[in-house]
Amino acid sequence: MSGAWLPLATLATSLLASLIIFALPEHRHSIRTTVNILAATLKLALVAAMTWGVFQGRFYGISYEMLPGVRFVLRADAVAMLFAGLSALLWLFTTLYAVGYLEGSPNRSRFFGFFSLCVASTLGIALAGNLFTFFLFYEMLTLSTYPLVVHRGTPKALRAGRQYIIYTLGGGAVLLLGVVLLYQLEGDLAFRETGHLMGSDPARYPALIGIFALLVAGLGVKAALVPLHGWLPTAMVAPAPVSALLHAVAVVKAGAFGIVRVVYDIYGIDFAASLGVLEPLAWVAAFTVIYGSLRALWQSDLKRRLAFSTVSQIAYIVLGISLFGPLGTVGGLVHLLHQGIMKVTLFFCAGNYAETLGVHRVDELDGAGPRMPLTSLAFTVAAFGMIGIPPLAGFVTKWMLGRGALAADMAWVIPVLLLSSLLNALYFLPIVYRLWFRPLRGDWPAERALGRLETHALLLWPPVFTAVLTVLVGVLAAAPFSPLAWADLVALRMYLP
Amino acid sequence: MSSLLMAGLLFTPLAWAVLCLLLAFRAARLASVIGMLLQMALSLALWAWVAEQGGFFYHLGGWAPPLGIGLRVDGLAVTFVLLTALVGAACGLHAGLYLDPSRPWQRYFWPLFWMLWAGLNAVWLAGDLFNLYVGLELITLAAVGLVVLGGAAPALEAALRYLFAALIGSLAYLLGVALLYAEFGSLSLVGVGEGAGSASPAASFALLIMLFGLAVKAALFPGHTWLPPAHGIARAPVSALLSGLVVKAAFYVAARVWLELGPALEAAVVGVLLGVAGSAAVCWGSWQALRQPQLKLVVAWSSVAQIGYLFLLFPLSHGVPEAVSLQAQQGVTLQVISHALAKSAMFLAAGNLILSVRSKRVEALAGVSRYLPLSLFSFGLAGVSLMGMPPSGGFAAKWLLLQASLASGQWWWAAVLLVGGLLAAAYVFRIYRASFQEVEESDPFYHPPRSLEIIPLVLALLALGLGLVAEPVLSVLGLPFGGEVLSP
Amino acid sequence: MTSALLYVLAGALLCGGGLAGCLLVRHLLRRLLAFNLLGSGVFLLLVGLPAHRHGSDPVTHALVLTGIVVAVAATALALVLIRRYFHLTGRVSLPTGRQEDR
Amino acid sequence: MSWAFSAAVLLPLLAASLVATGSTRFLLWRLLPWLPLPALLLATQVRDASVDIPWLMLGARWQLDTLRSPFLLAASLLWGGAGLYARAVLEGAERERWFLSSWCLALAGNLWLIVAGDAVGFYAGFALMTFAAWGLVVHADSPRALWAGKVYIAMAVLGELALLAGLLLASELAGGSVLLAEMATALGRSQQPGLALGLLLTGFGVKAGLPLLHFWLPLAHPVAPTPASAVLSGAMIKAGLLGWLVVLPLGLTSLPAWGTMVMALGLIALLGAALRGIWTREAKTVLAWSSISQMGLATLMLGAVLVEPALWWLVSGWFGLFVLHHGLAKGALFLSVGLSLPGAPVARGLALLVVALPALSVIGLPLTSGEAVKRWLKDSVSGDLAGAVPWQPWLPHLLSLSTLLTLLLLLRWWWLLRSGDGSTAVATLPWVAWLLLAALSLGLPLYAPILL
Repeated sequence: MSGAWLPLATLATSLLASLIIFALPEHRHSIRTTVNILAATLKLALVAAMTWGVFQGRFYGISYEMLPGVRFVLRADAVAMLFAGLSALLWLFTTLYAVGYLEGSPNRSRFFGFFSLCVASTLGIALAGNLFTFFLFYEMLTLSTYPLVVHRGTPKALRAGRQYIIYTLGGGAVLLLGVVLLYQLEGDLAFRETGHLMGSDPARYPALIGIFALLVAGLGVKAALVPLHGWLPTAMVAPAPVSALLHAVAVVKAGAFGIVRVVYDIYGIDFAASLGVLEPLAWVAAFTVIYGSLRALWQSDLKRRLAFSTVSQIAYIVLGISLFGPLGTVGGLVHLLHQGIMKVTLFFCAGNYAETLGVHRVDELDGAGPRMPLTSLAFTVAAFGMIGIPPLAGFVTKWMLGRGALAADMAWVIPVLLLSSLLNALYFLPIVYRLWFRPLRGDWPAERALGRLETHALLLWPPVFTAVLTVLVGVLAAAPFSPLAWADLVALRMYLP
Repeated sequence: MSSLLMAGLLFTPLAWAVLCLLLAFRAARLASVIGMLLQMALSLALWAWVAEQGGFFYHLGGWAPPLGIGLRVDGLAVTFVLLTALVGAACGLHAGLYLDPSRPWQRYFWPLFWMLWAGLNAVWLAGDLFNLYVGLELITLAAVGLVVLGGAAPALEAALRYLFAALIGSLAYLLGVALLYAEFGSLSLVGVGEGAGSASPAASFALLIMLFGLAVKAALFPGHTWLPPAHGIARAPVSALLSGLVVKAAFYVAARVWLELGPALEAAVVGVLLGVAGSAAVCWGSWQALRQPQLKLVVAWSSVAQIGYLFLLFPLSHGVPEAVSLQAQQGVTLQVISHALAKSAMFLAAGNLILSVRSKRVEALAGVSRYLPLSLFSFGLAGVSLMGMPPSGGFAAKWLLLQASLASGQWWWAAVLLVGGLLAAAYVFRIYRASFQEVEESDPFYHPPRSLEIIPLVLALLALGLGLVAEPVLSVLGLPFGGEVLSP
Repeated sequence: MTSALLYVLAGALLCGGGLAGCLLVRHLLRRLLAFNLLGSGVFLLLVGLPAHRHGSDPVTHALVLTGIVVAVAATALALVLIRRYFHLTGRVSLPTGRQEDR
Repeated sequence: MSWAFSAAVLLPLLAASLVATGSTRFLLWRLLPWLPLPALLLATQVRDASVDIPWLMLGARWQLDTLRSPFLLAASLLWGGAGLYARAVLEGAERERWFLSSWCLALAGNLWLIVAGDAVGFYAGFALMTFAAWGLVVHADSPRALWAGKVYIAMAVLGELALLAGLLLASELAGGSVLLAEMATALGRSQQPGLALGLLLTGFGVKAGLPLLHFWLPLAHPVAPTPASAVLSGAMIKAGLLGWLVVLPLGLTSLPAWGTMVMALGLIALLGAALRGIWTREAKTVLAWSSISQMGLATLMLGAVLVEPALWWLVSGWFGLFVLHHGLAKGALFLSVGLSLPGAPVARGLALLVVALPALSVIGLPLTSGEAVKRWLKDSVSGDLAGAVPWQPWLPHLLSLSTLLTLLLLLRWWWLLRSGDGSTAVATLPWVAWLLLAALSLGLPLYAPILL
């Protein structure tokens, strides 16, 4: 019986938490924080238990018929736990950070309600057992993130929200069309370890290619592949914890994770390769990698620069997926985790600078190092991780992607990786330089003393911890329970017939 | 046992109507609450009875159909009865708290309310065409009365416009009934269905007129002009009842007739025509909803758009394999149920918002999300179902309709569904945008009693939850009439 | 060519006239009258057609009776509304002007 | 055994954290010269050791063998002496924290890459050293320093990207293994290692100052503080050389084309750099050009080995000797530039003579380590084993020409030193540090055979 209740319990924790928080009146801060943190830790424990179970090979899942012919299926398999683990872990930090960040601002009940609703849908996406359930949570994620994007209520935020909705709902409609067509053609939407479209007769190949294009386009909106990435930089107007969770973990990863599911568990990597759809996907991803980094170069606003960096980094995952072969998969999947950890740190630090010093632009960062040493150190570590300097997490991904590209004899990917690392260096090093090596010019735009340390305790420790995590994940890459080992396990299960 | 249920469903509302006529507002309200509970119990009992026994015919008073009133109960009818009980009870309770007894004419709300309920039950359970006509008329007169209740000149004007449109519609329907009776010599739907095989062109002409009349009463695109002012100006609970149930009654009759007669008479052209009109309704309704400055008019125009979806049933159930037609029927029924729940929730929530914001305009909603989270939340949840986003009932309906349209090869309806969903999102998010605007000064709004906000929330949650329990609902819905005849 | 056919033709004529009146006339009372014409036409058809086909049929008589009751009720309601509308606005026809929510 | 390796690398890394507060900085200044001590002990005590750590990064390995221990020895001695000098000159100077953190991180990176047996560890140490050295180069924070820093970081990043690509290709050839030894053998066995070799050569070439990749060197040295440029020239440049020795398939296959090209580059560096250095106006820049030219020697030898694999077993010891010789001598020369010479004419003349001693070793006068290095090179290149080495008859003459040019170069340096402003107060500690390095350099012929 334990097989069924664990996934449900994981979802229920944040659903319940969001209901309680919605019901809480605005002034009950302490209760709301305890509910938040309790739910986050409980969820982390549940996900850890499930991960351990899945590692042992136990089955967790539940399925019931929701619509005639279509079932609502939750299933915890290896790749699901990869994404669920990431979301649960980073949600704990982001909640702590958000509590500190939103001290004294209005609408916190509404914020934390939708915040936990958003993570519930992210976990739903991770645990979905078939494309129908995936779509269900995919759309719920869109709805629960809109109020977070427009949380500040300023005209700018509302405009960003509008653009966000146009992109994501448009993508959702295209994805729905793809799912319905696939169901019409194949009649079966379940995720199976090595995909199940191998057997379909060749007459349907053009249709299947068309459907693949629709599915990837729908998912590409959230994965911010180039033509569809417009919403991400403008959504940076949201508060820092929202950009941290959404644009480093939940929303963008949902898109990339969707593509992983479609390529591996619906089409199957060999069938997708034989269809010839991986090559164009690799081109789009490669173009996004370069375009994202190029655009990031000229952004003067810190968070917009990080946003474009996210656009480029997510395309790494898609690039890894489209490299036919276990190495490429491992590269893509492990970057799913590494990018999350590194990007969350960067957004936390950006939030700290904005909240404590009132600094939003890159050229206002001069001399921030000595003023906020721990935050700047965390930023530097994460920045070097993004550039791909060993022994940090980013290097492991680039190494795996490089090896995967060579194994899949798509050697043209290596110059793309190198050019992107160069561009990463070009837009991160100047920031590190300004932080540490430039003296302070005049005083800070809006300096606020937030507690004994350089800033509020809840704002300071999350980024420091995630920075330490970046180093640990990189240094202990080959250790048994590291993300890389888990990605190997996933790739192993995917490529075994 | 079943006779008790049937009598209860048809006659108690009429009895309550007369009773409320004699009482003052507050006493009538108390009586109505009891009545509503009774109705709810009866509907649930009938639903449970049909769920395990299956559908049956029922002759009122024991007289056979040609003379006596033959009622017909099947899965579809009983589900709609339960739906009426749910939405009716909610709107009644809300009206009890929302309407201000001191204003003139308000005490006549309850009699008209019960009349409407009786008419609705009569239409759902009617077995023959003429009963449907009587039921429709009863609904129309009660509805017009409710629209104009205590209203000023604009309400009167809207009511007159509504009355004339509805009367023309029902007379056209009656003309159709007359021609069909002349053709087949029987009024009962089943009888007409069997005789349809050897039909002459006159029968298809009759069908055309009937459908035209019903389309006008259901405010399908060309004949929709009366709906927005009527639903926009009426009191919130009234417009909830109108948009949620009254409009559906005309569509229910049209669907029944079409499913019985349509396949036999080669009326494919009519089906496509209605489908095109439906699509036009979706686009025009949503476009207008985007441009309305007043909140209730936005919701009214949204009804015009959502009704367009229902009429997609006609092209999708004609000249297609049986399985596809069944899928289309299930889809449309889910759409009807989820729209009824969601739209009534939206109208009630809009009423609450207007009550507390003290202005009908959308822009006045700024800062609502901060001070009135509950009513905005129920409005939002209803919006989710209207947009057809998972896990709502609207999504389940959209999924089934998409399946049906793709399976039947008429892929263009799928395009309409997807575009419609996006347009619905456009006008729903327009309201969110307005409400998320931040307001500096302190709380400027009037806070209505908590219970007033709970009712739309319950309805919205039902619409949302419908998606998750779509399968059981559809299984009951599929129950056919069954052969045996039950008499008292 | 039974006499019933004569009624059927009259009924058809009445229906045509009534329908035209309902749609085209602006004055409310005249529209109401046109509506009653249309109703009577339909009732004539309702009785005439079956009579023409296979002799007099009691069912149609019952139907017409109910129909007439309903028509009377509808007309009464319309009259009350029109009178109230006239009392409030002094107009006898609905404003046609470009209704922004046409 | 692995704790010894870890201690050598982690001590300077952890010391960097002492930069935070004033009091700990005082302690760090005292500790600075002793930071390379564990590495020194490791270099002297341990002859041949290899420790595998499967869970670290992608499967790490600490390795120390006859090839690496001289590098470790040279580096630790040089960093120690320069550290002592730095404490004397830079303690209490402004941007002290900046210097200390860069110094410690660069030292940690340098030691890490020497003892790393796996490509990931090597690349990590290499990157850490490169970015930390950038801190030293721009320490003066003057426009000229910033420009030198920009050029340095641009070339360094490009070099590292080429290196990453090269290591990736080599690792792919080696079937995914990250161990340098296996990569070298794989490169030796593969049919067309061209691309990987090219990338690795350029990657390490940037650091080792190959012609056309050397632009940052003459810019960076003059702006860096004196101990930093000593270390930069003495130990950090050698990292490029170590990289070649460890990754390239030396002694496995004959690569005539690549070998000839490398030898040509070596010769260009040897002669061209010396020529170019003669008319520069600053003492440190002259020494920078001299470093480039001396590195030309090592490149020449490397090219010879690439052409004639059999040479490798003969000359593998040569590189160790070269590193020790050039590292210590060049370090001493750089330190002497910063020394304060006594005012009185006689004392000044005497001091200038003493200071010139290490220069003699670099030129290669008899009885000095420089002469031993040159002779060993001459014998091996023109010896019977090196049959296939191109321009064989010409090499001895070219080498003697290089000795002459180096003589002129260092004379130029000496003359610039002489015309420097004679300051009065003579600080003893810098002289002690210089003396330490000079003695070690001059004494090399005595203790080298024992250690190598």
